[in-house]
Order: sequence, then structure tokens, then C-alpha cells
Amino acid sequence: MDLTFTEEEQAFRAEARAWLEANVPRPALPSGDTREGFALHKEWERALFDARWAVVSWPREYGGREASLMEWLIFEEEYYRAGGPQRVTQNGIFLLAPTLFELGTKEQQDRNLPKMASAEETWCQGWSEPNAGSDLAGIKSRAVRDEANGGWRLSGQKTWTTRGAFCDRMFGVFRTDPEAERHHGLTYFLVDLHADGVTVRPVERLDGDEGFAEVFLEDVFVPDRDVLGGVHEGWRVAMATTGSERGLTLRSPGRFMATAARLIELYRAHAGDADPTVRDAVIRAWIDADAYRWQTFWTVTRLMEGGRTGPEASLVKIFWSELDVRLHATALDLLGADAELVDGDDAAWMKGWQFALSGPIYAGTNEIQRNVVAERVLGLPRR
Amino acid sequence: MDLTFTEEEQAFRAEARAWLEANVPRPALPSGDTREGFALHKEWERALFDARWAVVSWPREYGGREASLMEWLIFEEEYYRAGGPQRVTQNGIFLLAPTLFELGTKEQQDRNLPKMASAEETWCQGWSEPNAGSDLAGIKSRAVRDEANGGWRLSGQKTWTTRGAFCDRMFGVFRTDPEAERHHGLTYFLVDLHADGVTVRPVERLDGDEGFAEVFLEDVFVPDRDVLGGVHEGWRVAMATTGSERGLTLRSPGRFMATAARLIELYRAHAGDADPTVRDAVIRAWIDADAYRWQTFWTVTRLMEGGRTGPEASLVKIFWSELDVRLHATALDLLGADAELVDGDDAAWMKGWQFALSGPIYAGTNEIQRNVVAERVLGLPRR
Amino acid sequence: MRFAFTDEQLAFRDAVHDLLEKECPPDRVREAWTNSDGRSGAWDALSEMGVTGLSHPDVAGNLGVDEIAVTLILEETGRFALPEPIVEHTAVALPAVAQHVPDAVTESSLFVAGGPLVPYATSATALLLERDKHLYLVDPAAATLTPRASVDRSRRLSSVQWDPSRATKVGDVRDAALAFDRGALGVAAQLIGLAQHMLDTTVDYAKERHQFGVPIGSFQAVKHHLANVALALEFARPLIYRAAHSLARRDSQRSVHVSTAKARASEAALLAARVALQVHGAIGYTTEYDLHLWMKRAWALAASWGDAAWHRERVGRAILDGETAAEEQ
Amino acid sequence: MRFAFTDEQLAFRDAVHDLLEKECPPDRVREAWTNSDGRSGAWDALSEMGVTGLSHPDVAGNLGVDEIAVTLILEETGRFALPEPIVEHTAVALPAVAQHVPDAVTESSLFVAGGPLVPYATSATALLLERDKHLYLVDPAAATLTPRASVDRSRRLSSVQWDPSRATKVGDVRDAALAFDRGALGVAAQLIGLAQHMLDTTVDYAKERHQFGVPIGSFQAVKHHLANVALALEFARPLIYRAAHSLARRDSQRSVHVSTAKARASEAALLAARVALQVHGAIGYTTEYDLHLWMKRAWALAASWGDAAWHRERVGRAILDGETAAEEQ
Repeated sequence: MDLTFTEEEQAFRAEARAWLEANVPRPALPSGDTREGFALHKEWERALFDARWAVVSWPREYGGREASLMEWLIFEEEYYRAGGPQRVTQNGIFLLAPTLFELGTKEQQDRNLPKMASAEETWCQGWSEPNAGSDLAGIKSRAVRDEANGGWRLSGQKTWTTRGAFCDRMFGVFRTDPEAERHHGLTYFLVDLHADGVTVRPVERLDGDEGFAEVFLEDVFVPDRDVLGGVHEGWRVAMATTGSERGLTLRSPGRFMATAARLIELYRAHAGDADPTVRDAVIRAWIDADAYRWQTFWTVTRLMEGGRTGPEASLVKIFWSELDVRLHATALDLLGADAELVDGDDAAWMKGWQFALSGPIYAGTNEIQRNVVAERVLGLPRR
Repeated sequence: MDLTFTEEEQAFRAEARAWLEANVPRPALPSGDTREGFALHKEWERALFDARWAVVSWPREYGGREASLMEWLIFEEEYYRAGGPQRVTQNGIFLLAPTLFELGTKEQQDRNLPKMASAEETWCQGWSEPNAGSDLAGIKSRAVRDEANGGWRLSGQKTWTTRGAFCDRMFGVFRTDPEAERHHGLTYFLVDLHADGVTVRPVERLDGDEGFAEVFLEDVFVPDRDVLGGVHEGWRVAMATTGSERGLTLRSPGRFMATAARLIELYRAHAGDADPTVRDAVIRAWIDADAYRWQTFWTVTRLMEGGRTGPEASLVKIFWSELDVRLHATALDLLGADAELVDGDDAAWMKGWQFALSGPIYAGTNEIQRNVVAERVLGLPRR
Repeated sequence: MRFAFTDEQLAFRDAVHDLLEKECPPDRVREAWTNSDGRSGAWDALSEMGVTGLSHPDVAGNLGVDEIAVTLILEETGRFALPEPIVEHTAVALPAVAQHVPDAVTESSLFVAGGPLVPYATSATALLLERDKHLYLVDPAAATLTPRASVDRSRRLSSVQWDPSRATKVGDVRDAALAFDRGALGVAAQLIGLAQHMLDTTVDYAKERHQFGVPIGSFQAVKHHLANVALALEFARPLIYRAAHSLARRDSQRSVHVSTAKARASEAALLAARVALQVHGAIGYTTEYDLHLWMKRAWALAASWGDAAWHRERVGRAILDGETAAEEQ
Repeated sequence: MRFAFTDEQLAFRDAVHDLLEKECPPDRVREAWTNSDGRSGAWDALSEMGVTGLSHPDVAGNLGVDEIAVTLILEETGRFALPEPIVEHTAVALPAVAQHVPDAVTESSLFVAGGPLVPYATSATALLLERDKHLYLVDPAAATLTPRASVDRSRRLSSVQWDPSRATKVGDVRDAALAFDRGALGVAAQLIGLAQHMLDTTVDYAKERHQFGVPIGSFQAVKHHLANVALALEFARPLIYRAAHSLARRDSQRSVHVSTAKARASEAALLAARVALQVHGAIGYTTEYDLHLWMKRAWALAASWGDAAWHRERVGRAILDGETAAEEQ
């Protein structure tokens, strides 16, 4: 056990810190979940890509630095410490890319990854449907074979598609075998949202941003080269991605450490009139963020020595999402009657609170995650 | 709405307070869940009975005062305020008696109620069996018809029988129709624990008292006159009693108000070194006890005006049992490193904590109670 | 001891319910987010029915109306998320103004109260404001109103800058304390109504919405979430009514009772909002769905007129530090 | 950065596990409740294996053993609810005594520490006690030991009355602080072991116990209770190991790290005990069943060497009030 960072890791951190301090936009960009903000975020992503900070853990040929997992964590800590913008490329980079690396063809990787990393093409996720939320296997959108044109014709509706109104492409599963039920007979497609037959309707989220979209597909042609993994094997392919979503890649500790640090600043500004119970809540939240950091280092060490992540990823998802809710709830408690304000200096907390509330819902509700922990980590019987 | 007590109610309170102040044993009796303590408690119960305080709400002919529900609540407040001993007669008075009043014959009432009130005969409850806990309908103990002697022969095992080792009689349900399943074919019996074929084995509880017992029955004769309600109708009869157990009668607010008052005393004694979060926990616990009191007055007003209690009783059971846990947990937090002591001045808190932990388990676990609230109060679908 | 409403009080509540069902459906609440004044348009109908003026001493004297009846009505306005300054005007300002400066009350009077953020100040004919524990009735034209944006966009907030003067002083320490308690209890009652509505609509949704081939309300985790909300409400509501009684009778412990009520009502409403969103999932996370209107009102009111921690600490000063006499049993 | 144990550390832990499985089965823990000294009888075997003396500077120097290895072993002793003063002797007193008064250490030395309640003081050859932030090594014969009864009857507590003297002083402020942190971390590690055992045995019970025709572990409410315990452990355990590393390296932030560890370990163990009892139901509520042995130990240790609230506040003084420098990233 050695909890100091190596010289290489320290050098990596210093380089990241210097670049971020010089380049993170001031003042902060508007929300990337609005049309205007999204365009500005794409410029930022391009700047990140040009400096090779967009996808540090990827191979050099796709714009990365082949950074270790530990270095990736360090980068994330520095990114959030510097107050870096949200990553509007994240669904592509953190959800689709791991699947492409694992199951995509070289041609698919070459064609999609560089443009994804540079934000030339932005990706959204097409999982949920009106009747397939927690129960993802309830997917009804279908794809019919178009032998003549060498591809498939997709129809149906996807919903709660984050940033769907601004993105260029969508990845998701569709039913290719109409006879099959539940998680059988699904296929994973990469869909061009500019194609004929696609209609995207923006949907306003809790915080007022049009960060959601409904995507309607009517006989949309998708060529065979945009099938990821085997035909009818979409469930297996999709599970690889939800594994990443729940697990390590999406929610690095840096984000919560940065929020905890901001919370401590807020506490200091309000310490005079803060209720003693709020003080304890601030301490708890900081300890929890610290616990999240060290649990991550623990896991990453295991992974770097050849271990795998499994259903324990559900523990991680429960913890970060509920920690994020607590961090913001504590901040609102500190703000007291001013908490409801969405203008002024502290408005970011109310916005962050609303965003945090989505955490226990998306990527598998925390109720589902607790079932997974009980059944697959602890071995309790399914019903 | 008038939240002042009537002159009659105030007079009743004054009389009860005066008698209790003069008569409550000092120092406190040893635990009634031990053999020695039980005998002393029977003497106390006899004194209560002689002064007509044992069963205030009962008819005069059985030793009561025909007190209103509101007066009964007042008595309970005074009883706990005075630090009155636990009621070792409570399972008879609060669980069996309501059923006897509602479904018993006059002969059964005359024969059982006066001796129950005076503690000449003490009663325990024979519900649970090794494989019938939360799932009460899983009862396997059986009764076989003995036509020749005009009665039934009971065999089987009851468990977690509170004070079973010290009591004279037991009420419980047995399977009289071996063909019937679940809650059909059960009959409610009043069983003499001194009869041939009964073996009682005391079981030590968490706090070290032998407050539990296992009751083994082997061909125990019970005459027809000790069948309560109809043969094979035991489930319906038993449900009347569990309604009382869950509902109003067993856990009057006085107990929790008295505990909250003691907690405040403890806080004041430790205020110098008390953590600020513990202060808030004390306040919360006091507010909760107050809320319990006023929810009870609200319910009692409704009952006195002809209303009925239904599944809302489950809300009450959840609330008091979890309140009791919080009250004691807060006290232990105040005691800090001394909390583990079971000798000395503050040892009652650790004993009370262990007793409180049984609350969310017995009389239907709180998990079951939350199901009842969801299904029968809110109308959510059963599975 | 009789802890229940009279038949008259309940009948009036039901009449207000019927009026609000007609005059303040969810679409009206939604419109108030974007219209000019953030209000429902139901104020006139409520005035006509006598609701908004219910707390005027003349009316109260004639009809025997007191804080108990007003509280029951306010709970109902919470259920409908009524976007109007009814707590500020009817519960807080009107009785104070009518008692101390009766001539200041006209048919068109609309008083608001609060501070430092005052809702609907730009709609008001006068502002009842507190400074150094005394009350002042201030002409909006004599104050500087700076609009602030609430997460609940129907709540048109202003921060108010003003100078107290002898001429505008209308109440002393006791009046100011009473006004504060009335405000805190008023929003507590609304929070209970908001929470009840969120519980009811979420239960309905959980019965209808199917996943894994069954209604989501049949999952034990969903059941227990919703049972916890029912539990919080069951043990908050009587505290609201008890506090109303204490205010009506000017009980010496009324501030403690108001604080227990506001603390538990705030907690219950925040829990109801949290569970409602979690059970609804993504649909509840869009502004196209109505839930957010109730949820955001609950967030705002839970923190206004003192949040739960503030009120608990006020209780603590009474019961632990003996700042006021302990309650008589 | 490598946050993992070495193979040697894990192998030694496994060897201790095997020894305890043989020498300290639940019946031994139960016997310690009623025997003369409250102990398991496993001490000699542990000594022979080198476990109890592991923290002696000579041993530590030779084998490269430090607080990291000791912590891992203490977690294992918690899993078995070992009723011995191993935290007091091995984690706290031995390294301090061996460093400052090496001649006081003999083969038969048994040191205990703590205060004001000291476990197993009547078995000890010497007591390491703190007064005004300095450490003293006191002959039990020179102190007045008054037995006190713990809810965990194997914990033979004494309150100790004694007078400090220059002759018995063995450590300064820094030594006393280190001794306290070692004690707090030692019981934190044991709490994690206790909690893990309670989780494991409760999961087993929930698989076996049937009600309503199915294993109770198939009910979602039971699943979520147990998942919450797993969650608490998953995010407590790394903090224990991190604090051990900080102690071993004499990191300037070690006290903050020990406090985060003790706070979260105490919370996790109390939750594990609560859930274990609730899931077991009545059977867990009897002393005939083993659960109570673990549960009561957890209650006692969670409150000893500073409870969770105390340790959180110590963290707060560092991170909020700046009493020590903030952690370097």
C-alpha cells in the first residue's frame, strides 16, 4: 500500500492543472443543455481535443494520451477543481465508446471515435421508451430488414434522450426479431439523427433547460455498417454500456470533491447564522465525498491489477447519486429562505439540486440498483 | 375544536395523579419480566385493581370506572408521568379483553375478566410459532375434537410468548380443521397453562430477562367453554385482537411523553458536553412525542363521535415503535461511552433501548405494517 | 377536549375546494408561471365568496371565524397550489391592519407581508413589513422593490428596501410576533395541502404505470416510499390544527406550537416531493408534467417563514433552555 | 498510488482467520460472558503466532509490519467478536511502552488502555492511561479499579482511579494523541469486521427463513435493508485502510483520517446491527441466538474511543474551522 502519487502521476497532474487554469472559460459557459450553450460547449470540447485532454485514456491514434485509470482520475479531479464545464460529449465518450472499443469493428472505431472525441459528431443515448424505463427489456421500437439497400428501417419512439435536440447521432437498441420477447431479438444501432424520417422534439427538464428530447423514428434507414455487435444481440451489447454508466466512468470523485469544497466555502460564508445541524451535514457530506474518492482508488487499484467490475458498480451508482442529493440539500439548507432564488450569486445550488435529483432516477433507478446489490452482490433470491 | 380538558376530565386527572403519587412503588420495582419481579408486579396490579385504577375504561362490574377514551388517555399520561411500573397484565387487558368484550359470551366475560383485572389470573399471548411469525396464517399447532369430554385436545408449539413462563393462562389460535389452509379452519382457545401436557420453557431476551417463553402442548384438554368465538372462526377473532394491538390501546402517548421528558432531563445533565446534533435529536424526539399525542387526541375525538379505526392503526404502530427507538438512541448518544453500562444511574436507557428494539418487530413487523398502509390506506395493488 | 373541526368549518372548506377546482385547475397554476403578475385570476372569486376577507375582525366576529377556520382553508389552497398571496394577505396582514389601522382596509386592498423577500409585492396596495420586531405598513411606492426570480416562477418575489417611520408603524413586538406565527402556520397548512396532493397523484400514477408487467405500485420499495409520506402527513397534520387552536386562543405556548407545526409540515412536504419525483421517474422530471409546479412550491414554502431546522431550534430554546415556560399537561 | 494490501499481509490475515475459526468460535465468545476474566482463551495461541506482539518495534522493524497490517488483523478479530484486549494491548499500549520504556515489556506483559472505562484492566500487568494529554504507565496495584458492567458481558470494564506521577509518565502530548488515534482506528477496524459478520449471517438467514411460502430474503424491503448495509461497508472500509496508511506514515492529517474512519465505521456497524436484528425478528432478540454477541459488541465499540458524532466534529474543526491545514490533494 502506497497512497502517494508517483512522479509521473504528479507530473501529469501538474500539466493538467496548468492547462486547465489557463484555458477553462471564465465566466462559466451557459448550460450545455440549451441550444446556445451547446454550441459553446462544442467549441470547448474542440479546444480540449486539440490539447489532447478530451479523452485522456484513449489510444493516441484517436486523440488520447493512453493515460492509466489512475491518471484519468487525476485528470477528472483537476477538471472539476478548475471548474471545467460539463462534458456535453460524455454520453458518447463514456457510454458508447467503451462498447465500441470492446465490440465495434476497426472500421466502426476509425469512423466514429475521432469525430466523437473532437465533438464534430455529438452523440445521445436512445434507451428509454414511453413504456420501457426501468424495464428496459420492454422496448417496442423496431427495425425491419431492408435487404435491397443493405440495412434496416427503424420505427418507434425514444424518450428522455439527454441533449437529443442538439446531437447529431444516437445509439440505442431496437427490436429486430418481432417474434422474440423481452431482452431477446434486439439489435444495437448507431442512428444518424439528420436522416430522413427522424423527428426530434425537445422536452423541458425540471430546471427549465430543454435538456431532454423525444425522438420519433419513421422508417429511418440505417446501413449495416451501423449495427454494433451482432444482429439480435443488442441486449448483451447494451449491458456492456449500462455497466459503464453505472460504474466508474461517468461519475469520477473529482466532481463530488469539488462540490464538497464549494459547500465548505458556502458554509464559511454562512457560518454565523448556520444551524448546528447544518454544520454536521456539511461535515458528513465532506466525509462522504472523501469516502467516495478512496473507494474509487481502492477499486481502481484492483482494476489496474487485472480485476473486473461487476454488480458492485450498483453500490457506486447508489452512493454517488445520493451523495450528490445530500450535498445540494445541505447547501440549500445553508441558504435558507434564499434557496429558492434562481438569480443571483448562489443560484447554481438550486440548479445543481434539480440536476442532482435526476441521479437516483436515471441509469437504473436506485430501487433497481438496490435489487441488483441484494441479488447479485449478496446473493439473495430473486422473487 | 376545544383543546382544553373538561372539568370532569381535570378532576379525573387530579384524582389519578394524587393516587399515583402516593402509591407508585419507590424505588422502582425490578423488571416484571423476571420471576421475582413478576410476583411483585402482581401485588402492584392488585393494589391498582383495589383502587379501581387497573382497568379504568371497563364496566364497573368488572372493576372499571367506565372511563371515556379521553379519560383513559389521561390516566395513561398520569401513570407514565408518575413512573408507574410496566403493566404485566397488559396482554390480557389490552389484547384479550377487547375480544372478550366483543365476541365472548357473558359467562366467559364473568368468569375471566375480574380475575384478569385483579391479576389473580395472568394472561399471555400464544400467536407465533417457529414457522409462523410475520406469516401468522402459517400456524401449525392443532386441536383435535374430544367429543366424549366436550372439548378439544391441543398439540403443538408456541413461541416468543411474552412472560409465558410466569403466566397462568394463554390465548391463541390453533388449527381445528386439518384440511383447511392458511387462515381457514383455525379456532381461538383460552388455554390453562397449568393443565396436563403443557411444558413452558423460559427464553432469555436481549436484555437478559427471561421475558420470552416457548410453550409446548401435548394433547392438552381445553373444554368447550374456553373456545372464544365460533369453531373454525379463529382468524376473524384473532384479527380483532391484533387490531387492538396495533392500534390505540397498547401504546398510549403518555409513555413516550414520559420518556421524552426523561430525555430532556438527561440532556440538561449532559448539555455541557453534548454534541449539537444530539441537541437537535432531542428536540426532534420531543416534537415527535408531541405529534403522537395530538394525533391520538385527533383519533380519539373521531372514535368518541362514532368513528372506527381501520388500517390507519398501522401508521400508529410504525410511528410509536420507531419513535421509541429514536428516543432511546438519542439518550445513548448523550451518554456517549457510558451508554454501554448496565449498572449505575443511567442503566435504564440501555435496557429501554433493548426493549425499544422489539417494537418494530412484534405485533407485525414494520415492513408488514408499511405494506398494510400502502395497500389498505393508500389503495396500492397487492402483488 | 374535542379535537375536530365543526361541520360548518368543514362545509366551508368543501365549498372552497369546489371553487378552486373550477377556478384554479393545474393549467391556471401553469399560466401563472408566465403571465404578468404570477397570479391565478381566482382572487376575485375567492373574495366574492368571502375567503380572502375571512380574517377581518368584523367578519370573524360575526361568523365566529378564527385562525382554525383560516388554517383549514389555507391547507386547501395548498392542495391546489393556488398562486396568490393568500397567506400574506388573509392570514398575516389583514387581521393586523384591520385591528390597528382599520381605515387602511378598503375593498380593493391587497396586502402582502414577509421579508426580506416579499412575494407579490408588485401586486400589493400595501406592504406589512417588520423591522426591529415592530410592524410597519408601507406604501409600495415608498419602497424600492427589486424583482428576484424564484424556482417557482409564479412566486413573484421582490427584495424590499424601505425606511421605517413613526407614521407607518402599526404594531409592536407582540403584533410582530403574532404576524410571524400566522405566516409560519399559514405556509405550514399550505405545505400539508401540497404534500397531500403530491401523495394522491403519485399513488394514482403508481397504480397506472406498469413496468415488468405489473403496476409499479405493487413493488414493495414503492409501497414503503409512499407509506412513509402517509406517515409524515398523519403525524404533521394534527400539529397544524393544534397550533391554529393555540393561535386562536392566544395560548402562551403558541409560538412553540407553531414551530412544531412548521417544522413537521416542511419535512413532510419535502419528503412528499422527493418521493413523488422518485416514483414518477423521468416523467416527473419534465416541466410538461404538472408535478413540478407542486414540488417547487413546496421547496419554496418549506424554506420560507423559517425552515424546519430554524423552527426546531425555536422549540429547543423553549423546552431545553427554558426560554418560555414548559407546556402544562 | 497503490491502494491494496500486499500478498504477505493478506496471507497473514488469512492465517489469523484460520486460527480464530478454531480458537474463537461463537461458543467461546459466549463463554467469555460468564467465565472469570471475560476472555476467549485464544490469547496464548495468538501470542504464539506473533499476533499480539506484532506491533512491538523490534518485530515491526524486522518484518516490516506497521499499522496497516495490524489494522487488517484487527478487522478479522472483529469478525470473530474476539473477546480480548487486543486493541488495547497490541494496537495502543505495546508500541508506546516498547518505545518509551522497553524494559517494561516482558513475555507475560498484558497492557490495556482507555479511560475513563478500561476494559480488562483486572487482567492486565500494566495500564497505559492518559491525564492532561500525557501518557502514564500505571501498575494496577497502584490504582483503584471499580468494576462496571457492560451490556457486552465479555467486556470486563473498570473505572480507574489513579494519581499521575513523574515516575510513571511515559509519553508526551504527541504520544498521547498517537495512542488515541491508534485506539480509535483499532476499534474502527473491529467494527467493520463485526458489521461484515452481521451482514453475512443475516444474508444467510434471509435465504433460509421462509414466510408466506418464500425466503424472506426475496422481499424487496429485506433486500433494500441489506443492500444499505453493504453500501455502508463498501464506503467505510477504504477509509479504515487509508487511515491506517496515514498512521503508518505519520501523515500530518492522520487524526482527520482516523476520525473519518471511526465515524463511518461506527455508523456502518450500528446500521448492520439494526438491520440484522430487524431481519432476524424475534429469533435475533434472544440471547440463545449468537447475533446478540456481535450486536452488543458493536454498540459498545461504536461509542468507545469517541462516537461518530464526536469524530465528525473533530473532522469539522479541521475542514471548516481550519484548526489543522486542509488536506493536500
